[in-house]
Amino acid sequence: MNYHKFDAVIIGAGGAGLMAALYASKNANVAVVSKLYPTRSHTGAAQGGIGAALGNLEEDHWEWHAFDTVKGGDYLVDQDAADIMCRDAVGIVLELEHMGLPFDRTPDGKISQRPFGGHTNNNTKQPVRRAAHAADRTGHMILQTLYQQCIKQDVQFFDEFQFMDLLISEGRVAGIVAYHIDSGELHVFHSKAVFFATGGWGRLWNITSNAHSLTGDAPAVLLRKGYPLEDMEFFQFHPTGIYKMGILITEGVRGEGGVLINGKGERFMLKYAPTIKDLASRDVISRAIYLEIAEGRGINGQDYVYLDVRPEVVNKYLAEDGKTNPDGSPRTISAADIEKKLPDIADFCRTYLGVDPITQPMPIQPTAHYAMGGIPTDVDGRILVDAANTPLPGGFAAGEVACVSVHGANRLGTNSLVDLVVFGKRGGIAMAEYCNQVELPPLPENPEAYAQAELASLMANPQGIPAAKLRKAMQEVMMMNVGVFRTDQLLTEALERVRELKKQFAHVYVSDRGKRFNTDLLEAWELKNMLELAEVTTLAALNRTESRGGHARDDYPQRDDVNWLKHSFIWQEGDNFRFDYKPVTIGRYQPQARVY
Amino acid sequence: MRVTLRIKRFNPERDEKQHWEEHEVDVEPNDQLLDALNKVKWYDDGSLTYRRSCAHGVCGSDAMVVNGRNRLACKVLMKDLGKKVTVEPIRGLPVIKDMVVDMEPFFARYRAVKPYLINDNEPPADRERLQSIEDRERFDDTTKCILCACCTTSCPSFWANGEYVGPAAIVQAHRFIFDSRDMAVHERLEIMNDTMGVWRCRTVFNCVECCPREIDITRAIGEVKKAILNGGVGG
Amino acid sequence: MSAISRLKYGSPNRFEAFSWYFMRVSGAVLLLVAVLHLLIMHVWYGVDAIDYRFVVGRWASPLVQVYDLALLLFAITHGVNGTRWVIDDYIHSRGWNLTLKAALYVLTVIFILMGATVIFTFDPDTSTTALNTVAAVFAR
Amino acid sequence: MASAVASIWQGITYRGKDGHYAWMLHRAGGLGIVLFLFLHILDIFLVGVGEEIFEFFLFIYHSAPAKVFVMALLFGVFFHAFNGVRIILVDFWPEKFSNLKMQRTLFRIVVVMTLLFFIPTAIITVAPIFGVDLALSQLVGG
Ligand SMILES: Cc1cc2nc3c(=O)[nH]c(=O)nc-3n(C[C@H](O)[C@H](O)[C@H](O)COP(=O)(O)OP(=O)(O)OC[C@H]3O[C@@H](n4cnc5c(N)ncnc54)[C@H](O)[C@@H]3O)c2cc1C
Ligand code: HEM
Ligand code: SF4
Ligand code: F3S
Ligand code: FES
Repeated sequence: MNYHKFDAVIIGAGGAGLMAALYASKNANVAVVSKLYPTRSHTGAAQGGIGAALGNLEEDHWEWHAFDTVKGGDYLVDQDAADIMCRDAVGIVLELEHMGLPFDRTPDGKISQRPFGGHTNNNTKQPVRRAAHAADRTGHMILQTLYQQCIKQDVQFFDEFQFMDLLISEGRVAGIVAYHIDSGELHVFHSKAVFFATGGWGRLWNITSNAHSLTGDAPAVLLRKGYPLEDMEFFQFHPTGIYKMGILITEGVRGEGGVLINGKGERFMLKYAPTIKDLASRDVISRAIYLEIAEGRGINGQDYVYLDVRPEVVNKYLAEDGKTNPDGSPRTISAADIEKKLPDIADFCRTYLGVDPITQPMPIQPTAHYAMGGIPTDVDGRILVDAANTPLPGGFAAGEVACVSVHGANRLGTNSLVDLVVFGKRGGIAMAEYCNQVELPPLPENPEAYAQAELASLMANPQGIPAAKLRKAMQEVMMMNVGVFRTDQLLTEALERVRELKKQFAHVYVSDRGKRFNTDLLEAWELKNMLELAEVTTLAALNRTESRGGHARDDYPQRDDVNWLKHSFIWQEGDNFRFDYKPVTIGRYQPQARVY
Repeated sequence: MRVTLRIKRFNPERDEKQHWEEHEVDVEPNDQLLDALNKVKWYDDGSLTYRRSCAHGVCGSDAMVVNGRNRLACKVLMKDLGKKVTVEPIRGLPVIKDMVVDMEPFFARYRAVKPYLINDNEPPADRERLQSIEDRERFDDTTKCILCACCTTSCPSFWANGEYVGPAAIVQAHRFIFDSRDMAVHERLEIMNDTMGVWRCRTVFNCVECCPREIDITRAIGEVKKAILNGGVGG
Repeated sequence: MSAISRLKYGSPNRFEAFSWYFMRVSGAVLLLVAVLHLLIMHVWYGVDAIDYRFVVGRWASPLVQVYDLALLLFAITHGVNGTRWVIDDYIHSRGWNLTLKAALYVLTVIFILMGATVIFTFDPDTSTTALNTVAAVFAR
Repeated sequence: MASAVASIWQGITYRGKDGHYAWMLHRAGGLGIVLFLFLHILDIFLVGVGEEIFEFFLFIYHSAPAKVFVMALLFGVFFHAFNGVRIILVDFWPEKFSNLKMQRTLFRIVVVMTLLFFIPTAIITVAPIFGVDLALSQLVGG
């Protein structure tokens, strides 16, 4: 048996995992296990910015940020958590700067900020410059900076090790089993605590901004082992993905003045969000795009619209809206500004679309983007095993995989990066504290047995269906039926289909029979996880008979605070599923109708 | 459109040596090479192995030699590659399986240049360290690096002598040397001044030609050389 | 894999920087000296005009002597340092690497001496150099 | 040694662009010149030994097959010299010359300059084989 002993193991080396590692390793002996090299985590794809009420360019307050977060989340946000996040955000963004993060600067040398969807001046309701940014590669810089700091602190990494099983003994966490991709061997990590930071599972859908590696392994394993997931029906579709490819075009484009245009050349967001228009929150815009397309106003009647950032167009609308710079002069944008502030976006468009955003509008469509739900945790990253807030001793989680819940029914742009660093840090600190209080639990007997069985069952079929076929079928049905708009009928259909695919999965055949770097095998295992999550996502969506944030039911178009102002927990029990509910923590902000 | 992928295969459990194998696939002109490889892997031969993650050129997983030149498979479109496409692992690092190479020597070089901000002064309590727009601009280019290893593994100097620290590591060093907040310039220049440091760069420009982030690597290396000769970055 | 196992950089060694710099400076000098030499020999006189008399006659002028010495020194130091780089690039076995470089340096010294001896001690009247005068003495 | 051969092979099969080929030529040229330089010192040294042996060397040099090598050498020297200037520019003024656009321009200039110097020199060098003497001193003086 390949055996390692640590105080704690962190799974995932994205923003959340690395932040946790930095803090936990100060007081405990920590290993970071990641299926990718850390710098390849999808945090590096985040573009637009990290929200914090620094007020570097105009008046701002963390309370405003908290309010925007709560409103953006359609009041499903736990307000105590939102307060913590928005308050801590300010200090943490400064801390990131101190670590060396190369933020863009204002003329007086401070961190530069830009407007972002749903972030407002609470008095005027106008967009506020809150997203601290490093060009359009803020996530890349966060990931790099945190990894750099981990190297400085000599954090121990196990790169290209895939988490496969959580070990429990005496009712507490006792470590994990991970698959070493290179050798094909299982490794047992014996530890007092485990921290999940494995990111999202956007690969459930056909059109997605998410990486191939985002397959929800950890939540699926937890689900199989009898732990609940929270608010799984809430998955965000980002309005501006590159047509057919799903590659994200950051909201920062609209922050810089870009506008959405339909097939008739209209700036249609005027209709749907008269006050903040193209910077309304994501669910609102994604639905608006779908409605435009449904009503035949896609470009040339097809299923996409334009995102237009051509200087002449932007300047026309900026003038129309009377936008000004901090010094009062009218705000304008030039081709050079676009190259400077959105270099990667310009590059994506040119590479993948052959479209130059400076002279042509970009064809876009909503793309599966972000999991609001996930592993339930409290504000210190402790995993909760039921709706009564009972923690799992030694279990921690943060980042996209976790549900604190600060994003409620719809996450605001820039808030994920905040979530990663704030709760990654809090979780890391809490975990180190926990490790110093408890003894190492004994290893369960045959710790590798479960993972071994999983692998063996995948290798059992000498022939059969390639995993890719099933995966494609799943992604398509999830896109069509469990996407931006949902109905009872669509969801029921989807559920049937997913269950059928799950059955067929028994016949999946791994054609690479080797041990070393068998990514064929891993892809099959990942599909198993995705099917699991597809099923609970669909079930949870069927279950919630209202429309709220990212969950829009055509057959229940209204938000229903009387029955549904609550988080849903879902358990898998054999072939059945069980729901339970947890009230939303309301603080200063009472639920109101959400208009932008 | 139907294309032939000519792929250099190696399976450590079966093969003694690398060998070529051909696969035909149907692709859209706008498909990425990564899509084409996926088609082979998913529907034809599951043992075809390569790394990938983000699928849009930001994670740096899928560097390979495509038609003789280093590229990211996800950042090159089939229509630009012709009817017959050759795919090989990047050069100068030990091959593990098919396109997968041992990245450890590469990351070891990265770690060797102390890729983190060094500034022992207490930062201001509740605000950022100030930096002018110009000072920030000074090192902007080299912050873009995604550590894909395209550059280092296209560099003849690195092929010739694997001890060379390589362009990627110099890019990382540059990012800190020219950051006005960093206090370890001299220590960093000392590292770069090694026999196997910047002086091994022969201004071949292969690195620049293939950097998917379009970093002016040779320029960055040149600036580091100059800083060493001038004994610092001032002026 | 041994060739790429080195993980530490930054042992103080100023020589590499110097040699790099020197290659550029000497290159610039050679651009004038060596190219001019070529042009004079190949374009102005034409190589076929060169014979014993011609070569011997040139060294009558001290200017030519200095010129040729500069050419000799710069070309050989520049060229040898370049060759050292190439050896360091391709020959990784420590033993071979050092052996080859040692041989290179020995050759360098010998050839500089050979060149300098001819240029400065050649006596057109007796067609002897210091060296074969000495040799003659020994032969006796 | 095996690795040396491998890396040279990699160099040849990699589809680099101008900089890559410039480097190969520069290196090959440099080494070629070094070899010739040693030879040249040797033959000049033999001047001191005696006329006959030196003339023997010249006889070889002036023979037709040797001219092929001399031509290659001439090309090598001119390319190495002008490319050396490009390298110096790129290295000493990175902010001006170390970008792809400049690199291409400089490379083209190097090629043009090399040919500009090489072609006339080559013609003058081979001419004697055909019994013509084009050396400038002859033309001017004659
Ligand atoms: C294109 C794009 C743009 C975005 N832009 C923004 C933005 O501007 N602002 C913002 O706030 N948010 C943005 N987001 C959202 C945000 O980037 C992500 O939600 C966030 O980065 C997730 O971070 P994480 O640390 O939770 O996980 P990730 O960064 O996804 O990392 C997951 C880690 O887990 C590891 N892992 C996964 N499964 C396993 C396993 N089974 N075993 C071992 N390791 C495993 C992976 O290797 C990886 O290291 C964007 C997202 C995308 C896709
Ligand atoms: C005529 C003018 C010359 C110029 C401008 C010149 C310039 C240069 C420069 C700048 C370099 C460094 C290359 C690098 O770092 O990549 C170099 C390398 C070299 N030079 Fe020259 N040089 C000239 C003549 C010569 C001569 C006469 C010789 C031989 C005696 C020579 C032999 C070499 C060798 C062997 C190298 C090493 C090649 C390598 O590392 O790839 N050069 N030259
Ligand atoms: S410098 Fe460019 S090519 Fe080199 S590792 Fe970084 S991104 Fe890749
Ligand atoms: S290819 Fe290599 S030699 Fe220098 S310019 Fe790039 S590092
Ligand atoms: S898959 Fe991320 S760079 Fe290609």
